[in-house]
Amino acid sequence: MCQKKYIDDFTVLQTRRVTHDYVIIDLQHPSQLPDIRPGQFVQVKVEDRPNVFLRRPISVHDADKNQGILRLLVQEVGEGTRWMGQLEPGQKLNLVYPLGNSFPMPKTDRVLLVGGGCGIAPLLFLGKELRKHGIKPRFLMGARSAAHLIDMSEYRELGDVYVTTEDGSEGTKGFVIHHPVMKTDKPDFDVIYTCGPEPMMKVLAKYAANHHLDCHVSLENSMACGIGACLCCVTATQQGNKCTCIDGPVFDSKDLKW
Amino acid sequence: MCQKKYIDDFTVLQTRRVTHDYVIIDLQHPSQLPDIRPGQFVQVKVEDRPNVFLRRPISVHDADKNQGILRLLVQEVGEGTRWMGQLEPGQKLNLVYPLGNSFPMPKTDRVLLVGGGCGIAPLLFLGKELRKHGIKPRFLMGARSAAHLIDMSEYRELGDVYVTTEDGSEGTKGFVIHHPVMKTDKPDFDVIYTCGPEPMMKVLAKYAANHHLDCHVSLENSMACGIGACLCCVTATQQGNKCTCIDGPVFDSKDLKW
Amino acid sequence: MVNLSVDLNGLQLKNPVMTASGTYGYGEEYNDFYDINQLGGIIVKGTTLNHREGNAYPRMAETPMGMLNAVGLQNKGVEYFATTINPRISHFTTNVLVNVSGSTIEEYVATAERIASLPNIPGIELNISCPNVKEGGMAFGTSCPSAVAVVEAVRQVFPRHLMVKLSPNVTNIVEIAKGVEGAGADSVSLINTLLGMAIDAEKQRPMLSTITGGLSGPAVKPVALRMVWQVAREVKIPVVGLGGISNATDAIEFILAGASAIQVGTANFVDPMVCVKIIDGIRDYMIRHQVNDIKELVGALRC
Amino acid sequence: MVNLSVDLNGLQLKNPVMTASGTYGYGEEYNDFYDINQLGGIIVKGTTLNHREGNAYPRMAETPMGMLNAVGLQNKGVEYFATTINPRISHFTTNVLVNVSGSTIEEYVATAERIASLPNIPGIELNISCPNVKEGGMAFGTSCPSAVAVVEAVRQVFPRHLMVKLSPNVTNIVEIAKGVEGAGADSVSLINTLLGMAIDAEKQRPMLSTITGGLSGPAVKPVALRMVWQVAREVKIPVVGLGGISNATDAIEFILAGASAIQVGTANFVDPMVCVKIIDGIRDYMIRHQVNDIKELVGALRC
Ligand SMILES: Cc1cc2nc3c(=O)[nH]c(=O)nc-3n(C[C@H](O)[C@H](O)[C@H](O)COP(=O)(O)OP(=O)(O)OC[C@H]3O[C@@H](n4cnc5c(N)ncnc54)[C@H](O)[C@@H]3O)c2cc1C
Ligand SMILES: Cc1cc2nc3c(=O)[nH]c(=O)nc-3n(C[C@H](O)[C@H](O)[C@H](O)COP(=O)(O)OP(=O)(O)OC[C@H]3O[C@@H](n4cnc5c(N)ncnc54)[C@H](O)[C@@H]3O)c2cc1C
Ligand SMILES: Cc1cc2nc3c(=O)[nH]c(=O)nc-3n(C[C@H](O)[C@H](O)[C@H](O)COP(=O)(O)O)c2cc1C
Ligand SMILES: Cc1cc2nc3c(=O)[nH]c(=O)nc-3n(C[C@H](O)[C@H](O)[C@H](O)COP(=O)(O)O)c2cc1C
Ligand code: FES
Ligand code: FES
Repeated sequence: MCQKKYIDDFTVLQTRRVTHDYVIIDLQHPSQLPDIRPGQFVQVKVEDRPNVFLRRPISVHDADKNQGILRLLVQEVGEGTRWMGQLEPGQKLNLVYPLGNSFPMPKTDRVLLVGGGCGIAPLLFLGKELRKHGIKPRFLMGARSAAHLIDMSEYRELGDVYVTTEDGSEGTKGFVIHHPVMKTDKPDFDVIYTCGPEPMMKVLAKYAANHHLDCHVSLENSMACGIGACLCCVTATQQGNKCTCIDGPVFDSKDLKW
Repeated sequence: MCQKKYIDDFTVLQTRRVTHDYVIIDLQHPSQLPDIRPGQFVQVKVEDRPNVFLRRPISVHDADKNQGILRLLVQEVGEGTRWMGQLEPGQKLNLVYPLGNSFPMPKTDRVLLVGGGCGIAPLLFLGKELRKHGIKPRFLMGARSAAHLIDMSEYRELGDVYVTTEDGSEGTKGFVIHHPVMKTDKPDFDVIYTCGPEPMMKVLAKYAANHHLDCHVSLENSMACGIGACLCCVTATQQGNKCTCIDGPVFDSKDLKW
Repeated sequence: MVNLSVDLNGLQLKNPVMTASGTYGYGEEYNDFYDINQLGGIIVKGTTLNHREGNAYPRMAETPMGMLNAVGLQNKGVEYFATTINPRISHFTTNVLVNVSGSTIEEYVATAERIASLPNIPGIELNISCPNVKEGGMAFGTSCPSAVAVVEAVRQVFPRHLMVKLSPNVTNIVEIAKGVEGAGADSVSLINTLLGMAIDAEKQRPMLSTITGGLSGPAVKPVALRMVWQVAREVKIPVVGLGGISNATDAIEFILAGASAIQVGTANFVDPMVCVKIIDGIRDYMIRHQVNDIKELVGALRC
Repeated sequence: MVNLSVDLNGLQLKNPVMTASGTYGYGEEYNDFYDINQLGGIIVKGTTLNHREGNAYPRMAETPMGMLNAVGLQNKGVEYFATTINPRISHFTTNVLVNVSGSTIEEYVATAERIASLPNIPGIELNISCPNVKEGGMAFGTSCPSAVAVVEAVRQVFPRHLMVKLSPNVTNIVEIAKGVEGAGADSVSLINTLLGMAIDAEKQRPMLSTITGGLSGPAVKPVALRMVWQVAREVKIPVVGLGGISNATDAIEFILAGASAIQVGTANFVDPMVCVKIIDGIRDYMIRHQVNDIKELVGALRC
């Protein structure tokens, strides 16, 4: 509630299909963006889809404050996200933003960013921010198969990228937890930042607990308002139910009742 | 119920804007059309408009059975018709058709076709059919102003066209009933065919009764199913409630409880 | 091959998909689009003892993802049905149930008795829940004693399948379902329409001649699903679920909630082919989920 | 200049647009988007005597043109409201009403009493209609004697505006409205959510942790409008209408049906600016229809 929220029509600059079900959408703000931090999200108004009534929360994939450019990485899973995937240059997209807390900056420079599915979206923006703080992030990306993996070159510019695929078609075969970087007694990182499917994040939270690491997880609870007004998006924490949309989406895994 | 009904996806050939709020939509059937008669209508499925739940009934403006072409004249009055006005070539339009009865052929060749608003839609097709029966129709068209009047050349090819506008910007000033052709003691026509706003048709029905003429009115009652299944579209007749969608839309004005 | 057939307390359906009364005419209206004998059954228009003109136009209003109707049971009376309409539709091999309505118990009984004399009609759906008639109708369905009374009386004269259609416009639908079960109903169907209203703000007038009318369509689905779930847990007779079903997923939801069969109403207006698509979609779902018999899905919701 | 102000039985609103409890937080959440003092009033979250954690996640499901919620009155209790939240929002110049809930009459009374001690709060909305709590809540609102009992008890301790929020999940809402009027309510607001349910057919599980939840949004508008119309004709105290209002036309419809003021709930989630647009739209409508005072529109439906 400390950061001012806005509601604005953005203009679609381009929609690029990066895999069969992932698109990257570049959006232009009418003027300049306010401060936006990695881990924050926007609430997208989906137009003219009879079965999409509420807004859809989507993470900020990248943002250029001065240029007023916001980038979203969207996985098409249902009617709302499929509609986003078909946006054309010049179309308007109404957003409520910026929402939620953000990934805290680490006190160490040994960080691992673990993404699964569309959970990789906020990690690019986080990686860039870490670099600004002089930290070279490493990425561990999990996907079903090579075909489900987006181009990693932007991530590679920021730091090393490790990949696991369930079918072994790229990188290590298995889930992220099966990657060699995770399979040492003494991990060479102190903090995990993760966003992705809940089972994956739970495994990482447990891993972090076992190895006494910090672990920041970004939840994707379903939301109605996105601004703390409805209390629909709660997650159970040691301090009771907290709203994913304003107290999160990023939580210290130790605080969650996982 | 004697005529078989179909449900098919038509392809939009073109959508031509003919006034600020009228469009003509040309539709291509995948193969050949069944018999369609003047006065019949189609039920249009409007896609992706959250506030348009039911189909929209639209008269057949013209049909070419062998070419498989169907033409609609649509006035944009709400969300559904505005959506139709924006259809682009190649888009699919799902229709249930052909629906309703039709204008009966006259036993005389002295006929007047009176249209108001989008009620002029079925009169072009009717005029062509009359010509096939060797009858030269005359048209009396009422509109708010010249700007609300579509191009009459197609009608003029079939017979004389008289025009009234409420503001006198074209033709006779006033409503259709004020046109000289109506203002004689002995009208030089024996049958009126009319479609348009109910007040206009009621005036014509009364005129017909006074002058002992036949008068066939085409009603635009709101409809749900369009096929006689729901009984939502009834009009009160001397024989009780009748469905506008299957017993109509064309009624002998004497039968209506007007 | 998956088994879609349903034994509805003695009434055999080849699949769980039926059509809802008042939305499917007498079946003939849809037979142009597909062979309606593919359906589990059809429930024809609300039928009363005597001819009824129904309400004045306008009888319909569109609402967000739904519609209001105020048809008011327009029909030519049971005698006309028996002598004129029934011979016309008796060649249908699917189950044709007649939806029976009335203003007094005597009317219900006389109507049901006349239908009992038609051997091709395997059952009736007793409509104690129509919101669109002044007397009787919904009133029977909104109080437990009167619902029980009308069902008991009809049960005396109607030996075949007696389905009772419940009103959602009540505080406690379970109580009424149990009441009619005790009174001898073979199954219950729910929901009838929710009482609603629409206004034309520009004209400052109600959209319906009757001011209020019955709400149907996808908008009511969550309420219908809840009531089916509540009732199915409390009665032993089969439950037939309806209210907003527009596709196979909706149908599966009702079945998981406890419905042994379902009805499709308003969705027929939007897509006349919808029932066929629902049957196909249920079959696909069963294959995908490796369910051999539809019975396995009834009430299979994991709570 | 048209006059939008409303005298709600003593409670002065600068316009008829309020926000619905549970959908607008404590107002602060929306103050970023516009100055919320433009509103006729806001009704803050459901408040109970003691801290409540509410129900488990998931608490929300999207439905056709609506949503289900099962928040279950999560709040930190009235004492926390009085000492921590209220000071933070007491600078609002619009009317801030507190929505009061409880499981027992004693709880309702104690909560209302505590609010009575806060001079900046001009009234409470007594929530006898929450479908998302096991005990109390909706139960009070679905039986006339219990509704009357809780209103009478609260009336004893709460001297300012007492608005009572009615449940739509009843056979006869007019009876209950009259009951609470007799028990001393200053106004009634309706409707709270309709009890509904949603199922994930693929997972074969309910979408909500509580299985059933409260339906809101445009889908329920026809039912809400009908109930407002029924109640407004039968009670003398003002009626506050809500349920699915998403634009100025919807708001006008409720006012024509008899609502003196309206509340906007779920629509705030879809468009955080919606309340401002509704106020502007009502003004435009009045100018277009040459209505000088909003009072002229209340119940002005021509039937
Ligand atoms: C804070 C936050 C940030 C997010 N960031 C991104 C992002 O950057 N890119 C991206 O592609 N997606 C992101 N998501 C997820 C995205 O919001 C959902 O995929 C989207 O709402 C689905 O909408 P839909 O209409 O396409 O699918 P629907 O038709 O609503 O649903 C399709 C299927 O997805 C499931 N589903 C929908 N939403 C969720 C959910 N939140 N959790 C689990 N299952 C769900 C449904 O159960 C259903 O099976 C984020 C979610 C949150 C809460
Ligand atoms: C048999 C028949 C044939 C028709 N033929 C044509 C045609 O050829 N061309 C054409 O443009 N239109 C025709 N119409 C009218 C057309 O169906 C309506 O204009 C259309 O349904 C409006 O849909 P909408 O979504 O655009 O407007 P909505 O948003 O549904 O309504 C917009 C406004 O129009 C009013 N309205 C809508 N439908 C009707 C109606 N049936 N009667 C009176 N007022 C109404 C509404 O009350 C509202 O004020 C015909 C109607 C019928 C019954
Ligand atoms: C136009 C119309 C007419 C109806 N007539 C009847 C009727 O005669 N008898 C009856 O029991 N139900 C009647 N109903 C209610 C439906 O059978 C069904 O219960 C309701 O519409 C909910 O299902 P749906 O949402 O699938 O339409 C009617 C519904 C509509 C829309
Ligand atoms: C997420 C959510 C939480 C709600 N919480 C409350 C509440 O605490 N107290 C209450 O009286 N009503 C509550 N309601 C009901 C609303 O105030 C309102 O009565 C209902 O949503 C219908 O209005 P709408 O369709 O405009 O949302 C809640 C509704 C929603 C959607
Ligand atoms: S989504 Fe409404 S409080 Fe989080
Ligand atoms: S529109 Fe359904 S019977 Fe005419």
